[in-house]
Amino acid sequence: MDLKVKIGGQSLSNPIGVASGTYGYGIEYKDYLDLSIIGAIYTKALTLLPREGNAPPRIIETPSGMLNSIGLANVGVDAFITEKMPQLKPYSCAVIANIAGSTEREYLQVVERLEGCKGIWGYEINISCPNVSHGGMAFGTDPAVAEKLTQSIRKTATRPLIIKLSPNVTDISAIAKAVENGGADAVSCINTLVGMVIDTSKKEPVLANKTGGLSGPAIRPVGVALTYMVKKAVKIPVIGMGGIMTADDAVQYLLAGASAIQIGTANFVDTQTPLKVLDGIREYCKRENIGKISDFHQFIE
Amino acid sequence: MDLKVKIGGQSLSNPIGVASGTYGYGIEYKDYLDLSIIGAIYTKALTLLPREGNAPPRIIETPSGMLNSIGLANVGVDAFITEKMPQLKPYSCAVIANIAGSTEREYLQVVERLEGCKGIWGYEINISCPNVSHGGMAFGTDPAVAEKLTQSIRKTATRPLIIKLSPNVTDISAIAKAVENGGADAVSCINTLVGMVIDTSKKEPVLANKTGGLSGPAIRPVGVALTYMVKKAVKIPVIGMGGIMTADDAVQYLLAGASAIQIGTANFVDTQTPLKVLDGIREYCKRENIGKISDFHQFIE
Amino acid sequence: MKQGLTKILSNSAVQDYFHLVFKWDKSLPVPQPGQFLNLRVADSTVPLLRRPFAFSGYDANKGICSIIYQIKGRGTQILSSKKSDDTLDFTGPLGNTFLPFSSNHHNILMAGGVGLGPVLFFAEVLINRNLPFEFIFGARTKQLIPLSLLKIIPNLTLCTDDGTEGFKGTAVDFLKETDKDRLKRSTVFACGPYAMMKAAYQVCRKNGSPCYVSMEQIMACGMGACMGCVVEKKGRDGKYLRVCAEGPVFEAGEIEWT
Amino acid sequence: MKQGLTKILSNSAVQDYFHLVFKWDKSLPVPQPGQFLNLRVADSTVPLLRRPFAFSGYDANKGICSIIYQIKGRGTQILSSKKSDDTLDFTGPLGNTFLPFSSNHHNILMAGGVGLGPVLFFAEVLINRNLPFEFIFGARTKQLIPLSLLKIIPNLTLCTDDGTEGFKGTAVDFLKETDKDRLKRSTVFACGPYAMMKAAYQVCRKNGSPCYVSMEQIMACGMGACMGCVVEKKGRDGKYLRVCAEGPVFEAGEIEWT
Ligand SMILES: Cc1cc2nc3c(=O)[nH]c(=O)nc-3n(C[C@H](O)[C@H](O)[C@H](O)COP(=O)(O)OP(=O)(O)OC[C@H]3O[C@@H](n4cnc5c(N)ncnc54)[C@H](O)[C@@H]3O)c2cc1C
Ligand SMILES: Cc1cc2nc3c(=O)[nH]c(=O)nc-3n(C[C@H](O)[C@H](O)[C@H](O)COP(=O)(O)OP(=O)(O)OC[C@H]3O[C@@H](n4cnc5c(N)ncnc54)[C@H](O)[C@@H]3O)c2cc1C
Ligand SMILES: Cc1cc2nc3c(=O)[nH]c(=O)nc-3n(C[C@H](O)[C@H](O)[C@H](O)COP(=O)(O)O)c2cc1C
Ligand SMILES: Cc1cc2nc3c(=O)[nH]c(=O)nc-3n(C[C@H](O)[C@H](O)[C@H](O)COP(=O)(O)O)c2cc1C
Ligand code: FES
Ligand code: FES
Repeated sequence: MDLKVKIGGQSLSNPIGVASGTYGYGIEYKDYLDLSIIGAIYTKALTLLPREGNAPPRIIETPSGMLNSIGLANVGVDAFITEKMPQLKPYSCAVIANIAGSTEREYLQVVERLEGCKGIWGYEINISCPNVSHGGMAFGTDPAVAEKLTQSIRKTATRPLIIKLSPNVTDISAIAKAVENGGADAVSCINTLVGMVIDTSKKEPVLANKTGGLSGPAIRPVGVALTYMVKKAVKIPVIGMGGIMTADDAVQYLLAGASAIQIGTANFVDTQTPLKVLDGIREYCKRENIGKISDFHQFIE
Repeated sequence: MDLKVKIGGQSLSNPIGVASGTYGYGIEYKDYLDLSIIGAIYTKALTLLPREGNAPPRIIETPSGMLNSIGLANVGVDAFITEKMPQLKPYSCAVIANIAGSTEREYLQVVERLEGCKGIWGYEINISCPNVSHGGMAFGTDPAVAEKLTQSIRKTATRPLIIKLSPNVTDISAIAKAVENGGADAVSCINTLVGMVIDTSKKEPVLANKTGGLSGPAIRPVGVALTYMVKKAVKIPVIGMGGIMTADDAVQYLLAGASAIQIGTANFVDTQTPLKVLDGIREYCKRENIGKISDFHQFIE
Repeated sequence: MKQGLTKILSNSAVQDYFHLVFKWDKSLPVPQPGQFLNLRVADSTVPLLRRPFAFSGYDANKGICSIIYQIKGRGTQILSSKKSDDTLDFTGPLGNTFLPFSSNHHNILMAGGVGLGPVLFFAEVLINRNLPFEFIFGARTKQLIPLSLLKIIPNLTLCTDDGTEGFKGTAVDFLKETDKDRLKRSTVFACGPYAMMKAAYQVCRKNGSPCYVSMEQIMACGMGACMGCVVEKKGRDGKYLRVCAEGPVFEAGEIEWT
Repeated sequence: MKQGLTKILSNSAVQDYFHLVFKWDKSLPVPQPGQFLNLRVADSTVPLLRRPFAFSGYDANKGICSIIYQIKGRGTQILSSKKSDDTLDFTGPLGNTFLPFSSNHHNILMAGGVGLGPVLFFAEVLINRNLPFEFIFGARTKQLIPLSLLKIIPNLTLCTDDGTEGFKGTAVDFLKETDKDRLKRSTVFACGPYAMMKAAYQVCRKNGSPCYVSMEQIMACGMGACMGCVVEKKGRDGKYLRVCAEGPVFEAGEIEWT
């Protein structure tokens, strides 16, 4: 069977990705898993300048999920290029840079630097960041703003451009259509849901940042539903995620319309998840006589 | 300590409610729990005419949660008044009618009939229903539409009017403010999240309706976060819910700004939940020296 | 109907099945054949919901009840790990029953696979009342027949798909070969896979025999409150019946078979 | 560093603690005192994340390791129910270590409560290398002292808040009463409650003694990838250190104590 995934004229060797923020810069996992078996590694969000992130605690477990408020802590795009990328060279997995910014200009500057760096496969734009020029509402919550941002990045980006959608919106399909119009090659779906946990003995939120992003199996039904809705709205490939722990979970996303998937929180639980999911998808395809990824999309209307 | 909750000039004996759709018309639970200990029973959504609901399967378990696509199956407002209300008479709990409709007129007609029925404490308006006159977008997703609906109902409703907010929106605070302006006495927060589960061997969604509403502990962090945000946006009381299983969970909501809470999915798991939560809140208040519900709101900004 | 805790007396594997026996105090409502329990198998949120299981027997003197179940997923997996003296968290007895039945009719009881529990309980009640019946049990192959559970049945026909024991064919195949006159004078009570109950109903309808089936549907509350567990009602007019409240036992003609 | 499965040899209660001993094959990286494992305690999504525990000992000859833990919530509850021959799902060894340490300095090892594990392991290494040290263990009361775990320690001072055993007061109270000259020639290694480590650091700073502490923070990955487990770095300029990657052992002066 053919597990290749085409996005923006390029291809990934298989549909398995590891989600931004859960896989560092890839190399953190190199002793645990042969990184080359992964279709795509999505880096921790890169910003123009290094960021230290939010005050701790940054993490708390929730029923079948977790909240995080890392706050985009990262080494910055320049250190990524000089220190991290060389270490990824031995591996054949695609490296997709996840990019964050608080102004359009910042996004563009990060993309510009990355354009000069060899070995990067494409970009995934995190539009859940608060848009400082629009009063703090995220770029990803207004279709017009999302479309404009996509258009601008499109002009600079010569590599596949993936826009990562936030689930915290009324109409995710409208955002997906907007970024498709703006020139995106694919959309990723979904980022974390907003959430909060309160420590009732301290009478304060557990996370210093108060709210955080909910991920893990708890949100899988939401991810599958939104992937399904987004796929109905756009023609470009959809990359599905949210709570994938097993091959069966990944297959749900593929059947819902995803062309590729990402594994996030599950990497913390079992570092072998990407391999297990890949093997399991292969077995499923064999058993169900599925020859290529688009075959998954014929079953559910 | 004083557990009374004031809403719209009336009061509930305590902050414990049982959530719409999970408690039938109350009487289904009468052999299991003394209904009089409950602060408020929110009925299954009532519509003008009886509704049979969606095709089965209607339910599927998810990690720490469940999806339902009941489709507002209910006996209709008239049968509720003649057949169900008399059976609730022996109990001192407040009965709050949850109301659904696909047009403004339908909501109003249901409220009108209920106005003529003694023993009802108030109304909770489910604005997550698809608004047929607005192309199927829910009443609860557009602040202006939500405000107008609230205003109209306000004119007819002489009892406390609670608007139940959907979490599936970009800016729940905006909707909350709109319905406050429209004359709501309180808001309930949150209804279910959209979700889907796919049966990978059948290659079709498990629910006949494809998507359903996600409830249970999985969504608790979302409910707490949105309760916190809504409380910051409005002055009227907030009724919090989503995944409450224990008194500690309920206290999280109260600390986040809720004046009352509702228990939904947990009723299926343990019919004694309302009693246990009530007892647990009492103990917490004693231990933490909390004299009244509003005392909960001083800790978290 | 109530929610309570009781004590497990034994939980033993019988071929493909588990036979769970637990205390049932006299103070609790008397369970009827067809009725079920909704069990909370773990104090966790995974699994979250209770799992429904039909009573497979009740001994008022000993104050014990039982269920027969198979491992399907995590819930039944956890259930199978329970040991004697462990606590069982239940709501029930829930639902309606095979009773009342006509005592001057011939009763044919049919069970397929894990549908055995409620039919076995029904047989027990008929035996206690000295009412005659025949009992057909179908399984794929000899190894899957839980003989030790069936030993109380006087008039037992075993059917195996592969003919390794008794009649070669399904329980419904056997029903079809039953003397037509006798079938016409019979009422059929069936519990098993959907396809088996549907086929049994078709045979019965052709012969004008009443047919009762015990249906399954995924449940949340188990007590008629959530409207979750419906099956379609005969008539194709979009009406539904709740398995937990109007059922689980239905006159098969009430159901819109798909 | 790797993810693997190993076998539990024993998991026994010792006063308030559990002592879990498990196989550690020679093929696995040699664990160092201060390093920890991240354990998956159940094949479920509740608990979801791995739980970190410091090594409390390693015997290369026997090929065994151990941890000492206390029941805090569901994860440790489940861990405590494991039996010998059960499988242990780990990633590790993770993090840095108390080593290298100066061998011509006097070493004072301090442990409070469940911070015992890594300090005990460190003591074991010092004993094996024939290096002198003193060991201070603090507990609330006599009953909470896991004597059987401490019996390998030659130079042990026990402190109890209520004076029911040894020195009356906390381990830090005892440290304060240590001869100042000796303290000045000493390096202190501490693991225990935040307040204890902070107080130990303050005593050390006053005396110019180096102080190393083993920090805790809620973790997700345990391997430096998620940026979740940070503590604030000295300097109040919004810089953070990852406990799992830069730690868990820090020179106490690196930390911005709150
Ligand atoms: C009225 C009634 C009586 C039953 N009596 C028995 C019995 O006597 N013995 C027996 O072995 N089984 C019986 N069942 C089926 C039993 O409830 C399921 O096998 C069990 O819930 C599966 O739980 P699980 O966690 O192991 O599987 P899951 O992992 O939850 O699911 C495995 C399969 O079981 C189905 N299932 C899940 N939950 C339910 C549910 N609440 N109701 C029905 N199907 C479900 C799923 O759709 C799936 O196909 C009965 C069901 C009903 C509705
Ligand atoms: C590097 C390191 C080494 C540790 N070594 C030991 C040890 O040797 N012995 C021991 O008993 N404990 C040790 N801990 C603490 C141990 O990890 C927690 O007690 C355990 O995770 C609690 O899990 P739980 O499910 O029982 O509790 P939960 O119900 O998850 O939580 C109970 C309490 O523990 C805290 N906690 C939860 N998860 C973590 C986590 N991942 N890290 C730290 N705290 C957490 C929570 O905030 C809460 O206050 C160590 C922690 C770290 C970070
Ligand atoms: C600790 C953590 C950090 C994350 N950081 C980022 C990030 O920097 N950029 C981004 O686009 N998404 C980030 N995410 C979101 C994930 O990439 C993913 O969309 C989400 O976790 C859902 O997938 P999962 O349920 O498999 O984890 C982060 C998630 C986690 C858990
Ligand atoms: C089976 C089921 C049916 C529901 N029906 C309704 C309904 O008719 N009207 C309504 O406003 N909310 C309905 N809800 C939503 C609940 O009232 C509640 O908002 C939601 O379940 C979150 O709370 P929980 O996590 O405690 O269940 C339903 C929920 C469930 C699980
Ligand atoms: S399971 Fe709730 S109505 Fe049947
Ligand atoms: S736990 Fe992930 S970086 Fe430390």
